[in-house]
Amino acid sequence: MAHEPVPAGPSAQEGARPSDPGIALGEAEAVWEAVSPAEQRKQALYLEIDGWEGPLDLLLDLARRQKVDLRRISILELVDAYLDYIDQAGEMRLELAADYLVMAAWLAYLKSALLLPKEEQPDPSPEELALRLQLRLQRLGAMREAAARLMARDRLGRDVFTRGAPEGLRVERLHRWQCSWFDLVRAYGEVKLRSQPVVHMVRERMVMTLDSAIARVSSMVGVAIDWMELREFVPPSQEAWSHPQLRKSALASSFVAALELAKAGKVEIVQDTAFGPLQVRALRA
Amino acid sequence: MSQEDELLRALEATLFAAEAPMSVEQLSRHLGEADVRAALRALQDHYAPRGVNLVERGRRWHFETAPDLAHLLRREKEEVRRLSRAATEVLAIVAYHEPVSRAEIEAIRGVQTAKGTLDVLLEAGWVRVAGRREVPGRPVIYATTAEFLAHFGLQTLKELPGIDELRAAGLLDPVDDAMIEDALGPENPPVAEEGDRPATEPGPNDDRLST
Amino acid sequence: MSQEDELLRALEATLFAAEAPMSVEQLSRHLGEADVRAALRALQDHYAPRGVNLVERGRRWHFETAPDLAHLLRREKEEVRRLSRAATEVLAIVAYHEPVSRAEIEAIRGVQTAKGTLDVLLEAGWVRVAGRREVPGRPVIYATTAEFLAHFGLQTLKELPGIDELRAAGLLDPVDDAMIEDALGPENPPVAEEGDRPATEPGPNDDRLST
Repeated sequence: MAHEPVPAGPSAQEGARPSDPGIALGEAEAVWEAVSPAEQRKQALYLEIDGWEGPLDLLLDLARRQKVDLRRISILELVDAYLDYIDQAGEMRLELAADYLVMAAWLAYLKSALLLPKEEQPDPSPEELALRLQLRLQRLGAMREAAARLMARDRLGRDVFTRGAPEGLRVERLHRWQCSWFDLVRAYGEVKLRSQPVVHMVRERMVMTLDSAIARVSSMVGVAIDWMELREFVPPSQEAWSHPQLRKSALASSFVAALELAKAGKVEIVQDTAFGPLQVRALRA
Repeated sequence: MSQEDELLRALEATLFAAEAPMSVEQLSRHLGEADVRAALRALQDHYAPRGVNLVERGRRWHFETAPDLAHLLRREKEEVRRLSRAATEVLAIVAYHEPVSRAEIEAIRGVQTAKGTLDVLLEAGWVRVAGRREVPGRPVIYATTAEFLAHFGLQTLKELPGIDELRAAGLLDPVDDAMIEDALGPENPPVAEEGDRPATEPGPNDDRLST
Repeated sequence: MSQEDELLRALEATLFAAEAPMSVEQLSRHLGEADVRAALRALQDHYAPRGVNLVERGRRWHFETAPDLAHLLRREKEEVRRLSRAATEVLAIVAYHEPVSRAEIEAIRGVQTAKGTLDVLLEAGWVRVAGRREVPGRPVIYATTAEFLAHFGLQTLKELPGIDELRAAGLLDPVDDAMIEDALGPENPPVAEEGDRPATEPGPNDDRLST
């Protein structure tokens, strides 16, 4: 991991200055919140265990670079130290504790794997795990460092400023309204229509009632000797009866009348083909 | 860079970032008790021919857009917009009944008319305030304008179709039996009188259904 | 005054008055379709040594105070809201790896990223949703915004500190187990079944631990 100090711009804040250029995490911490370096050290997990004295992340960093032999680290003490840390971390960032847990767990796992005889080593191999952890830490370290450098840049609203009182550019929208003559006139028609008192009138329709149809059909069937086609019951098309609407009504009523009479056992109805002429005659006892 | 230049830069940045005009005293205090008067003048000279000027107003200094470029701050953009249905109705009522008050428009429309609707017509230049009616409350009355006539290609308001013509054009037809019979269709031989009836526009009726 | 000078003045006034950074297209439209590119460069050169600079951020231009004058201008009262450590990490990951999904962010961080962390960055206007990745599950992917570039004084993402070195070192490559196996090399021949195993990152397991 490259541990070049964060290039503190001429305007970098006191908080943004790396407190400990040796530790990537420390750098990221520095911009985290306005905490003094001393407070930060208190927050970091500082290990005093057999084989290692210093912050956990530094241990990891060194282990990664094989500057320290993990086999010499006491896992038991590491875990104890971690638990102590969590205990007193009461009001500290849970997030930070979680990160340490990840690191400690990895260290412990790595070490236990390394301690196993070669043939009993789990799959993936400890070497692979170590490499993975190393890559991961490298990537994360790079991002933490990048974040620190990003935060230390000359930032708008902190180090550089835009104009305090810009006049502002206004685009005034002018509407050119459109409406056609037809729309105008139709709108008036609609208003008029809406505001007219509404009168509902049921118009007298030209119909032949069922009663008159029954009377007419039964009397006509009574005098007929042979089959009569349904249409023959409709009154002849002259004068009032010439109106097509009335003729339609008469035909329909005659049909219903024929059905009523058939139901009463007074007539019989025959239809030879579908949609063919309907024939009616009186039912002779 | 010389020290004067540095003061100039500091002044420039301070005035640029300031949210309100600043007095000489404020500037001086802000810049470590420097004597800013000469620098202010120098800065003012530098900006004089530019698009932004440094100006002193009531003993306070600030940057502002050069007066001859003020038009850049406000740009006009024209948009063609169709009159809303409500506005069209109000316009029609003003045209047929002018001069009318808002209360009268509402009475004719049968619905309340939003203030904005009349404003749109006033903005469009088609309706004007034609004084007040001399009744209690002295309501404002509205009438159409010459622009209205021009837009709709009318010489006078008398050219607007009368109620009878509207009815003849089917614009006042309620949905009626004749329509239904028409719709019932072709098996029905056309009745003699039907041919005489002017073609009814299905349009308006459709609209009525949709309102 | 020459026409170019006039365009320069107009540009200067427009950019001074603008409340937000403006793109070349916006400026051109505002100034009657003028070609503003050359004028922008000229203006930038003119302002380079001054207390106020013209800068380009994510293809948008604005004036801001010179960075070396920050000590004069820093306002104690309204400090830039501090980001949590998690948020700064996530922001850096999005910027250096964009576009990235949340799962990818978590794979790099090794811990679960609280929903709120991304929300803070979205709310700050520094990160935006940049669509979905066309892989199973169609995860949402995130990228930075023009405001991000403006805030951190970057013309483009290429100016992110150290990005070239990080890329050269392979630290910005997608997380990939094959790489690890490559690195482990011939001394450690990959176990047969390992090749068939879907790439499991140590990350997700850690996540479970850390929650």
